[in-house]
Amino acid sequence: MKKLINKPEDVVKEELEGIVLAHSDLVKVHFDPNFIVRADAPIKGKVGVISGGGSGHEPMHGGFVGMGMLDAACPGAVFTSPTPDQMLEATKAVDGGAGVLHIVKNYTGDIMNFEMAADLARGEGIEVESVVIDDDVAVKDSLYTAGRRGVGATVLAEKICGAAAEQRRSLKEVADLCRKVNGWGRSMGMALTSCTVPHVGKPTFDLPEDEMEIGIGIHGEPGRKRMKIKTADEIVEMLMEPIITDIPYKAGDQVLIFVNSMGGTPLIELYILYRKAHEIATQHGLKVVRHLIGPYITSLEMAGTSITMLKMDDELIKLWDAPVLTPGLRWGA
Amino acid sequence: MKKLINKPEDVVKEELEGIVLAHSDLVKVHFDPNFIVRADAPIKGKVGVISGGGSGHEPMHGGFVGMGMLDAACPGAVFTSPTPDQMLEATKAVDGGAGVLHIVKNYTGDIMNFEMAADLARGEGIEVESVVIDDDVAVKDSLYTAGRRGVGATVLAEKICGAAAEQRRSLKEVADLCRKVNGWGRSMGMALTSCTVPHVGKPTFDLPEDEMEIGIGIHGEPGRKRMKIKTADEIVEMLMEPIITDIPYKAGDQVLIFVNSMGGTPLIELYILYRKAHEIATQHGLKVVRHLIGPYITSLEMAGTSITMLKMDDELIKLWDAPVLTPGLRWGA
Amino acid sequence: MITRDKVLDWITRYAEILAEKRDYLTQLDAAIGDADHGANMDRGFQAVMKKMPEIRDKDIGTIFKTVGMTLLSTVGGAGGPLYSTIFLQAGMKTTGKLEMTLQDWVDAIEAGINGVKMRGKAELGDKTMIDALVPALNALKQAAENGTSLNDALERSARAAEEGMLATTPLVARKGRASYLGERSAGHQDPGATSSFLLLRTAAEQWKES
Amino acid sequence: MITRDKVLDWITRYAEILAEKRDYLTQLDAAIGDADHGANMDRGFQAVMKKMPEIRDKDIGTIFKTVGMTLLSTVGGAGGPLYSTIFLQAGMKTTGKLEMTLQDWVDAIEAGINGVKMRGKAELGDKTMIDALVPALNALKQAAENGTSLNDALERSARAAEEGMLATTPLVARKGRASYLGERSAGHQDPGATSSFLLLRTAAEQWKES
Ligand SMILES: Nc1ncnc2c1ncn2[C@@H]1O[C@H](COP(=O)(O)OP(=O)(O)O)[C@@H](O)[C@H]1O
Ligand SMILES: Nc1ncnc2c1ncn2[C@@H]1O[C@H](COP(=O)(O)OP(=O)(O)O)[C@@H](O)[C@H]1O
Ligand SMILES: [Mg+2]
Ligand SMILES: [Mg+2]
Ligand SMILES: [Mg+2]
Ligand SMILES: [Mg+2]
Repeated sequence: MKKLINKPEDVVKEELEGIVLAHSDLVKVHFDPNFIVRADAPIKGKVGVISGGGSGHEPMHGGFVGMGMLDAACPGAVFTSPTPDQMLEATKAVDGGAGVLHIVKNYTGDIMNFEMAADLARGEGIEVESVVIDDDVAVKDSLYTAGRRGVGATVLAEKICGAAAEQRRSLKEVADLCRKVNGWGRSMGMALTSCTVPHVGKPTFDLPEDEMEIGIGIHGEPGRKRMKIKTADEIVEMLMEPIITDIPYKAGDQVLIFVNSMGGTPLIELYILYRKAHEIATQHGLKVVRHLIGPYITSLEMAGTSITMLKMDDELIKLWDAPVLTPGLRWGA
Repeated sequence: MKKLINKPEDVVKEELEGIVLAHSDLVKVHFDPNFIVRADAPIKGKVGVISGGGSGHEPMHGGFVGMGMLDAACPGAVFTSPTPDQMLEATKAVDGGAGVLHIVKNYTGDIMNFEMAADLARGEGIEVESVVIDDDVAVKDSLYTAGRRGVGATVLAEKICGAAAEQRRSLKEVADLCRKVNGWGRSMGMALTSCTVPHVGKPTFDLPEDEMEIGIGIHGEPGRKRMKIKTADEIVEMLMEPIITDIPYKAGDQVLIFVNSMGGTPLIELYILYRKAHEIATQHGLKVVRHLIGPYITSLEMAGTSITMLKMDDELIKLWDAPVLTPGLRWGA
Repeated sequence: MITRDKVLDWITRYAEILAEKRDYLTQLDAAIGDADHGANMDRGFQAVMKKMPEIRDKDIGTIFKTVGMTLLSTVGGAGGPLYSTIFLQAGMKTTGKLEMTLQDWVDAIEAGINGVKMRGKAELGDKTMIDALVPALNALKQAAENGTSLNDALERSARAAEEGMLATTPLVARKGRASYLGERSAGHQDPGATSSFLLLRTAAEQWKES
Repeated sequence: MITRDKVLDWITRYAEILAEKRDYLTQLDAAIGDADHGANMDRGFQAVMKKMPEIRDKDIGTIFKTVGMTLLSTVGGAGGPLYSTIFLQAGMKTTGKLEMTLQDWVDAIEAGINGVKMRGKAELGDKTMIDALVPALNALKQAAENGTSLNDALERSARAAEEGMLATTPLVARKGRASYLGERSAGHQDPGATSSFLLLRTAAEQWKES
């Protein structure tokens, strides 16, 4: 296993120690239960926006804690959703009296752990709303399955809801906004290589030199299908087509395009992908009004990409442009 | 070769097309000769700060073009320094009458091409100063060799000189500042994997699963020595020791620590490295006043890291904190 | 009779087995999940072992509830809340008890399994731990009704759990992470069903009366 | 006599050879450099070939200068300015000429090699193209003084370049990217010396008089 780590079991702890040393101006880190919280939390009268999930997706979620985005984030073990006590403590730490929004990615483990945390928090008299993100069109949505995964739209929802909370909107308004983003956002991802979970020590799956996985999630799970590697343009077409036709987005719609690196794919390739994604969106009559390009929701060192498209209206554009000051996302401040 | 690209020979062109579509609010891209220039260039009375080098190091340099950093950047072919005509045209495009600073990384090719460009620009009546960055302590500095390579300190010099130019400092002042940063900055890097140059199609060197290269540059060259992989803490010690003892930095010095990903190493590992680098610096009595953590000067998809330390004084801190608004580095705006 | 000490032995032995089978369970999860089930369960039961000193002399209900709370705050993922639920619910049914009859155990584990059904909403055949737990429970109840011996009843439930576990292999997952693979999930044994089988197999071994 | 057409043939043939040897040169550069020398030289001479129509009927000086300017704006790296210098300097010496005597060629290539020395400041033995070029030049001058035939002189210079190229293998690089490897650069043939040898070998073949 080729990683710059010490003991696999210390990866998350030592990462958090690094975050403390780097970002104490922005965040505080609480250890067991582990959570990262805004240095100035709780903020009286402001809705607290928190999220969490397994580690290995950095900068999501911990890197998005700060002014204009998350009030707290709970990192679980690598690819393992955090436990209810983490979410409960984080919820208490950010409650400024206006209630707390839990942004939950749609995974059985996350759902169950966050549900329990929400129940416990309500038990302690904190108003909690939970919104589940499930934007991954690679997975069929159905009552009889775990449903679609929550992927790239989570990052966009955290930015937009965080901005709304800064405006002192009510818990209900911020939660409705989160549902709106989830309803208007769609994603799909692919992998050129697997990733190696530190405590496992070898790749989760083997991928021959000339093959790729289409429709992967963010936990190194194999995707929907495996096929021979195609060109960047062909791959972007394979990702964009199911996204555009899912909602569907209509000619004239304004959209944000988010081209994400799974961790090991460098920026030079992301621009090549964005170029094609922008071209396809434009051919469909969509107006690309905003973009996000980089490694924001990763799967350890996996080489690959995911594309997320979010339909935008003036409200979302304003909230997207609002100042944000976090270790992982920053502008206007 | 596992890359999200189309034809290898189109990589740089298509990357630039992606940059046009993503960042036309910040930069303009000129094709053959290729260069990226601030949308508002030339700025009357402001020193133009430009740099360039082979592609494959993204976001450096093109991602650093914008307010508070570079006025223009010239991307060569992957790992190949740009040609004099690119630098000449970029120099003309940014000259606002106050002269132009060329920030040159110390590689034979870069030196020769930039020298020719500077001569040509002077021939056209533009005042040009060139400052060579050579901060890589992995390479011995000597009159009889090509000397030390220019690596991580280049990013810091571009930020700091860009801020100084925004303050309308003179060409001489900005150039002196660049020399000061080069004199106070030292770096060293290592690789866990090689990288694959697109037109070559296979890794530049083969590295067994249990070995690493210490003292690499940013062009996929093999390093000074090869050895068995060590823990993150041991590796940081191996990089920090030669850095700290080179200048040497003295107890009480204020420093900026820059932990860089070579492209394939994810953020979670960088924080583990930063944690140890910060600890070592502190043990030496150094005061870590600023940091930069992320993939800023990369070597395609190479897994590995480089650590750069820059001695800071109040002037450098002020210039570091000054607003910057580029695709790759942004704060205060 | 299943004494408190036998319950403690069972939990201790299961923790040992999870440590041994950690990589095996993780590999099963790597094939159709995210390669953490073994590590998660092992981490959780190592934490449980640390709690042992303080629960040694407590009643079975308290022991089960402590195990449940510990798993809840250390395992995470889907496995955490589900295994936690089994022990918390079983704990409710065994409050104050210092030993369990076969019927007590049937009632306890039934409550636990119903808790898993409610939390996870998985049906038999969804390729989850339910596929091991439900058949095991049915076998156990059958045996209890027929008045078969404790040893025999536990052995049958372990066998039923094993069959249920093996039967998950051809299934296409409809719940949990494996469901994302669709057809590709077929041909792999479910990790959670495997850890559940091991739990019941260990009970049969540890609680055998000679 | 080396006619203009022979000069054009030489450049054309060298472009073909670079296309053939592209990967070979790149592999040499991968071992001690950054794996781009083959691609750089090939890109440059493909660009030169595009210029051919407009220089066909020009004098040798103009041809050389056009080649030099084209290489300067298309090759990049260390190789670009250096090969560009060879042709630009040679062009100065051959302005207006429609054919070259052996002595003309000696003067032209000597100017070019001096240009490389000035730009790159490399000495013989630094493991660079200089190690192929300088011996070749000396052989050429020798031959010219001794009044040996053109064929013979060109053959000797190509041989000397080949020996110089092979002699770079054991050397520790002191200039260029390879110098960063220190001792590790020994045991590999220098890519630039190799492309320089090919340049002179091609001249010997193309300019042979029957
Ligand atoms: N809805 C569910 N109901 C019952 N069991 C489930 C459900 N979802 C998943 N499981 C069980 O959990 C196991 C995976 O556990 P684990 O790997 O620890 O969690 P995660 O899938 O979050 O990584 C699966 O093998 C399956 O047996
Ligand atoms: N200072 C120098 N003087 C002469 N030749 C040099 C010098 N530095 C490098 N070279 C030659 O250039 C060759 C490398 O060219 P190339 O790979 O195109 O450039 P780069 O090293 O910039 O990638 C080396 O093999 C060497 O022969
Ligand atoms: Mg998991
Ligand atoms: Mg090069
Ligand atoms: Mg799992
Ligand atoms: Mg080279």
